[in-house]
Amino acid sequence: MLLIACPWCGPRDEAEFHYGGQAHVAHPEDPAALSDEEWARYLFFRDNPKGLFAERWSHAAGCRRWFNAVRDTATNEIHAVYRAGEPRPVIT
Amino acid sequence: MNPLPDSLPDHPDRLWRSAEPKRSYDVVIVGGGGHGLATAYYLAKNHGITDVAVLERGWLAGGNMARNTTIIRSNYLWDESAGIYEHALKLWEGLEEDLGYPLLFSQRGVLNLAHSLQDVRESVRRVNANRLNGVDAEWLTPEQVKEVCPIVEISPDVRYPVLGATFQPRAGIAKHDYVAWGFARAAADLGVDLIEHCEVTGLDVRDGRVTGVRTTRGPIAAKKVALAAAGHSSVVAGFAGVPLPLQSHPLQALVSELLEPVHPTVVMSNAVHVYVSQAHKGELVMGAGIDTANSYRQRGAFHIIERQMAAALELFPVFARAHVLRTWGGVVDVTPDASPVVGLTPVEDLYVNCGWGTGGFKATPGVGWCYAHTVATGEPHPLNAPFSLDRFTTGRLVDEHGAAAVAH
Amino acid sequence: MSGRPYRREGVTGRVLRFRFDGRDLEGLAGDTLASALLANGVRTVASSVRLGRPRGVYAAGCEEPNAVVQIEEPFPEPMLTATTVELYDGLVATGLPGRGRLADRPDPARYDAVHTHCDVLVVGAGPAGIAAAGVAARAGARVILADERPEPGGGLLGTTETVDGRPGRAWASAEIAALTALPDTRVLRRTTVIGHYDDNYVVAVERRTNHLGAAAPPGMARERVWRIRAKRVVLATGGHERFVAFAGNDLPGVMLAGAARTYVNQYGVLPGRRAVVFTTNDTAYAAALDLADAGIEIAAVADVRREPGSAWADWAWADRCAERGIEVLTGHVVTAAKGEGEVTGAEIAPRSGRGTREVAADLLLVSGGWTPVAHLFSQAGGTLRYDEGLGAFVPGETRQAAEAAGFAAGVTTLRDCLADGAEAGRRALTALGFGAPGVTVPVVEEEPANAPAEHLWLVESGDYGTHFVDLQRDVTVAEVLRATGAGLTSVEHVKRYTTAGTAHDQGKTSGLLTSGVVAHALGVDVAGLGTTTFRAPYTPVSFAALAGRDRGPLHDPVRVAAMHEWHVARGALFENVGQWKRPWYYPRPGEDMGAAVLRECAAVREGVGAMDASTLGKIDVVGPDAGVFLDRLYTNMMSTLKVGSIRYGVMCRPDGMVFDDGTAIRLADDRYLVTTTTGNAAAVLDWMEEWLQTEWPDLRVRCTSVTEQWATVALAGPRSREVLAALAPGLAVGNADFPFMTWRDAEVAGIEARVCRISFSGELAYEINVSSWYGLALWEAVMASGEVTPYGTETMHVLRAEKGYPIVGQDTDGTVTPQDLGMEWIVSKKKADFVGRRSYARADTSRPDRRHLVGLLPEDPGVLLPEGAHLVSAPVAGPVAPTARPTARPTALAAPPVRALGFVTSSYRSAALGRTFALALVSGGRGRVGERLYAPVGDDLVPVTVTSHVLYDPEGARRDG
Amino acid sequence: MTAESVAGSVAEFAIGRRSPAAAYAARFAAASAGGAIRLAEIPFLTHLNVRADPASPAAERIGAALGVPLPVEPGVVTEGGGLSVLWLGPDEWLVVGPDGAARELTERIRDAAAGEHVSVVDVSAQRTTLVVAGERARDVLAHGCALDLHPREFGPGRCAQTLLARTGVVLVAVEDGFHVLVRSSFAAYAAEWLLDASVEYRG
Repeated sequence: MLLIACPWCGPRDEAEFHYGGQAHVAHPEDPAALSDEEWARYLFFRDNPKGLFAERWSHAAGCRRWFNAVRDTATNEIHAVYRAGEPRPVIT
Repeated sequence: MNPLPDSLPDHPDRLWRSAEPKRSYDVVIVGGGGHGLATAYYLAKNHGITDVAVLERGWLAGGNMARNTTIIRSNYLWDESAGIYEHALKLWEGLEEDLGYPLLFSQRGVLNLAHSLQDVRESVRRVNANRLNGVDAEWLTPEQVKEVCPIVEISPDVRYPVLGATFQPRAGIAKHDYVAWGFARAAADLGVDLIEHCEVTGLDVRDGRVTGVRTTRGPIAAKKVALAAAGHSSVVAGFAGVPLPLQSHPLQALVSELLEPVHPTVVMSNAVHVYVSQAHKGELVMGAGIDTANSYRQRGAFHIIERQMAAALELFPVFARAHVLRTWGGVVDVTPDASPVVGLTPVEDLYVNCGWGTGGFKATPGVGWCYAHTVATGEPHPLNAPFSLDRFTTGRLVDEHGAAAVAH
Repeated sequence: MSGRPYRREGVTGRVLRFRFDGRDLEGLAGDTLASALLANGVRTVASSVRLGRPRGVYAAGCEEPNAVVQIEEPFPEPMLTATTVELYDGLVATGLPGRGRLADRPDPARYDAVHTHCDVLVVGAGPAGIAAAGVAARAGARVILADERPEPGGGLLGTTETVDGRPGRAWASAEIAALTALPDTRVLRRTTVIGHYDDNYVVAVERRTNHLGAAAPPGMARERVWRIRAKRVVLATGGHERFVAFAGNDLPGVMLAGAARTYVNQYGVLPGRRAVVFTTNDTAYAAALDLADAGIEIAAVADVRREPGSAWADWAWADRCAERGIEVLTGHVVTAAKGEGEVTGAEIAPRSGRGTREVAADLLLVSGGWTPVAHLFSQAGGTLRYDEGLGAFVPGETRQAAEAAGFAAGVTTLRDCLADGAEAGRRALTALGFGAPGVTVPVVEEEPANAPAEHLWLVESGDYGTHFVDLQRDVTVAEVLRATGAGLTSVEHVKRYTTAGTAHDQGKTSGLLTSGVVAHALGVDVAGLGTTTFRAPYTPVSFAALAGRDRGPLHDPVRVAAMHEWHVARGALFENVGQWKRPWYYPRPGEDMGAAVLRECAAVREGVGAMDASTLGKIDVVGPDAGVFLDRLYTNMMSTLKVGSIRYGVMCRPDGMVFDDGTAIRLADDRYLVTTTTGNAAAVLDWMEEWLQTEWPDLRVRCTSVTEQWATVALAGPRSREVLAALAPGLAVGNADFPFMTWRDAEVAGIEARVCRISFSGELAYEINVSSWYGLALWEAVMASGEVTPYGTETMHVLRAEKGYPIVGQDTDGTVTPQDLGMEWIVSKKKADFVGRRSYARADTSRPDRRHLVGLLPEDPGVLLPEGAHLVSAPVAGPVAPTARPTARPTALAAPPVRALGFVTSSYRSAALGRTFALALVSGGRGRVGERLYAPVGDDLVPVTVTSHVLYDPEGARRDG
Repeated sequence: MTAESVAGSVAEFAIGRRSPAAAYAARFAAASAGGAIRLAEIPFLTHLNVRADPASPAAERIGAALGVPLPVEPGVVTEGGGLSVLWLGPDEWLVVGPDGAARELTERIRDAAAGEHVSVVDVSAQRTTLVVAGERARDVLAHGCALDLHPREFGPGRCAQTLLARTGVVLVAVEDGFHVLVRSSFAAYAAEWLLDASVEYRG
């Protein structure tokens, strides 16, 4: 049970959140202009690194806001949380 | 007080000797789990390719092969899935003899419970699909479920009553370590090098063709490289710049202490995320749902175990005072359509076998057979051809999620 | 009294009666089952799992590898260690051969869970833990101190040491009393911390009534799971003593030295009369002296070290032994425990090997050194390092806000453990910003300085067949050697080969020993070999405790609508739809489901029926960009919908597959109310929020769930208009005034309502929405006429299927596009984009052989196809089963695999059609209308004809009444 | 059947509203008898869901119109004039008022919004309010609520959307305990759960 710091509500149990996978994957501006390969990449391919990962969470049982976190998938340590639309912070 | 019969057969006095890496091989298999070992075995046995190294970053078969709940079945919905899993099941049926190793393969049947009208529809659909594919499958009423497994609670008054179940009599369990070691010993006997504590840290790709691997024990040249790295497939394929449609998640399981026999079969309930069998020595072996967030931590969240226990006791009230002895987690690689990826990659001579999610163990001999064919011939075996990477571009998925939604 | 012979002089207490293996025995309050058995002279408690060898009590705590028992009364519980079962009146237990029995009746006990938070969690109420908790709690921190035993003190309980001038046990009790009095400190006894998870989420299990036996208050939770979120954790978990592998080291009468000391000091029990001590370190000397002082004759101490005192001028143990006339044999080992069924002597030999002698004894104490309990630290992600002095792995680094203290951290003396604990408490305070309080460390007596231990794993021999390394799994050195001989070099492999470390005790006494023996066999360093992984739980925990209260009626919430009680009172049967209970059908006396549904269907087609439709998801979508937003999510156009009108819509995922459907009601220029399927209500709201927040934050739209704000009665049938007119005299209900797919606000049965003219049956129909407070009132008003037939979801399903309306999740499965459903008309060609649009241009979504939704008519109108039945094409090759019936149709399938063309998604008896029918997804189905297909059902092949999926009133003539 | 006959039968029928936990009144009272814990339902309160840009002039005007500012600090409740405003999210509030105030309050807020993009939705019947009070209230909730309910962390004036056992709730700390705002369809579950969780604390 991770403790995830919602940017608004503060630290809450993981059970209150929905996971949203990789962050910063925008819906293509003009899907019709994409090749099948490019569209498949958007639909089905997401990064899956072992290490730092910028990912989306929604505080589903709380304020219902989507936000982003940088978490180390090898240790589950969350290095940063930031609001949707903000750039990914640099983790040193 | 009588001692229990020593029900487990002894392992043989000779297994394998961990090999030192050579400078080059015809085929390097990355990942010394069940799939990697089975692939090596069938490369040697079926295709006469014995200049093969299996590289394992830890101890052999110490990943998901050592962490699964050992369920074997082939009653999958889609023809493509039934094809490869049924091929595997047929191989399982002759595997002890083939490998000369006691695998404790026990065809005690698997029940998949239905708890809602929608579950019933999907279950009957699957039974019918299975029959057309020659997979043994039956639909059982709650009373018939009780006959197969008398401890299942079939009262209509529980929150999610058992409305019936599919039953595959030929399904069952095996002992995972025995399976892995059986393949390992047989492969080693055919000349395959099993190299432990050898982590792959890079793939050498020249002009679109893979030429070798870099490891913590030095570079190894290879004519062909076959990935079988399960939860770590994304990481390894990433060394060659090959993206895979995978997400890695922890999956937990647990065992109880040894108990007198109470559970003669295998019961799975997707609706409440429980699967349970009683292993040969008497311990209850149970699997839980996966953690939703990506992680390579071989450890799941505790609340998932608590939920699993609540669901398990709804189905099996007699388990109340059994004890959880040990919990553990594996890392499973899951694809968008819950079906594996087995085949070629955009990099020549680099092959991929991944995305088995929670279903990898049961496929072990089948995928080893087909993947070996794919690697040996450079062409997908007909049974794994539908599981190409290409399907994500065409949209021709093999969607084993079934209907996820509860609607109307 | 039967217990007296092995009870220390002067020990008294309340007498408790119990039964073990059929013998009626007595013990004293404060006993464990193990101490009571020892006090009764019971040596053999259980037998071993594979070899059937007799086994006795080996330890005094949760690390016990041998004395595994089954509780029979008051309620069967398998596989408890006698050393952790507190004795109570009426306990009935039996020894187990390593395998327990489950009860065959339901467990009546209650189990629960509780969340709690603290600044500092201290695990273990031994000297280090009490010191740590004391420092933190007195500085005002919120502290939890959890300990697995009924009494605080940890290792102090088993010794005669003093702290601050008081016996250790008394000091611990007084400290705990003082801490308990602090407002924000909680001391949890009988509470085992079983798991240490990420972010200092720590799980403990408290045993609350077990020790009370029949006196347990009814209704009190028997076990409680504590879900603790701690800012800092101090792991003062102490250590476990190891034994040494020598011949017959499993015989009853062989016991860990520290355990024997505990039995003597804590329980006043004499585990034997005459003891031999076999040790690799100094700690066993204290045990020997305490036993001697309790009247047990110490026949000899065999110390593997050649001259422990030589390098240590102040090594006082030899003198103390000499004072009591105890012979110390340095440089000696016990080569074998002697005896048939139990220890009658020990074979002692110098390490040189010459001069073996046998010493008579009924007790053989063994100490192979102590292993810090690093389980939780390791679980928490901490690394372990090998400590040469201890010959064991001790906590190293961790990323979590946790640290080990006391012996768990590798600190050995009482004085140092107290100081280390206090320091750990101080460090925790500092980290939490409490400042740096002064720390007073309790005063202890001088202890003799310790000589270095020698790390001996096994006594060498020609035959290792009874040199046990894992007592509970009956694993001997011989088997470890067989594993290494087979080529295995990893401890994990050896564990799996031999099963060492996998038993009930999870290798607490055997884990390191196994590593040591493997290292010995391979000729490598145990430091480099490592141990197997520590996994939760630290000690076994009952399934029921983890399930807690989420059982029976509380297993998963039951969601009900406002009219639920009415449905229950009228004998409705219910269908689970997600968490909702929906009325399935309302059988009248004597009716089965088929009859009830036919009657309900006929009522709607011919008269008027009402259904509780409250469970549909409802979302208010508000804002100037609401239309644009809905255009992007639905496949069809919503922005062009007029205020006052309603439109059906389908929502797809980006992959183009149908995700949900429902209606959009335009309430105002900037306001829609959209409905979703019952099961997808939350998912659709989440979906909307996800797009708005993460993709289209520029859109001025806000979504609010109103699912339960409204209760909804669907009124359907040709006579629905007159019923509505009567209920809503102020509402113009004529077709022109209130056309199809529009809505009106009105008073219905005196209740403010929004009435929508929509139909899911093809009949004239209305959905009346009121505040859910009035849902029951509205429903009762509708029913009050006695003319309206209540109908359930099954009838709704039949009626919609007759019209070919799909149900998402039943007629779709995540692989179906709107086009597959025959709904090209709902996929906008005008819109530049909507979610899923791009996917229709992929190769697979334009295949002509995709599965289409079609109707099926079984050729025999009385045959009902099972939902899920598959469809195959025309006659098949292969042997045709003999059949008595004169029929030309095929009756058998070809040998598998047989290609399926599709399957039945919905199948019903239709009152309106006077026959059965089905909907199916069939490959290229729309091109097969009129074609005969076959459904294999059981051993039969049922011929069916493919039709349009719209079977009833295809012209739509009935919707206007 | 004629329209008149239907109307006639409706007239005989008493129109009444019913709160989601109405069936639990007696069991709540019995559970509260010991004094250590008090369970009750407060039915029919007005609940308005208000969504607006917190930094907008409209938000300020709405606060002024209500006589209670829309709290901008997460988890805070503002109170005044018989109303309380609960922070639900950075642009979302729940305005709680007395029974029957929905229409008037909605208009007041819409007027204050004056054409700016503000969403006001009457959700009075979407949730009901359960009282969990008394000295053991915290202990009862701790069985299913993972929040730290220590008075220093979650005292009067605080609110949170969170989980209680297996249902979502809006939890509000009040002087002698808590208000648990639960979705109407989950009210029976929440009531059963609270009755069960309070078994050891009924004193």
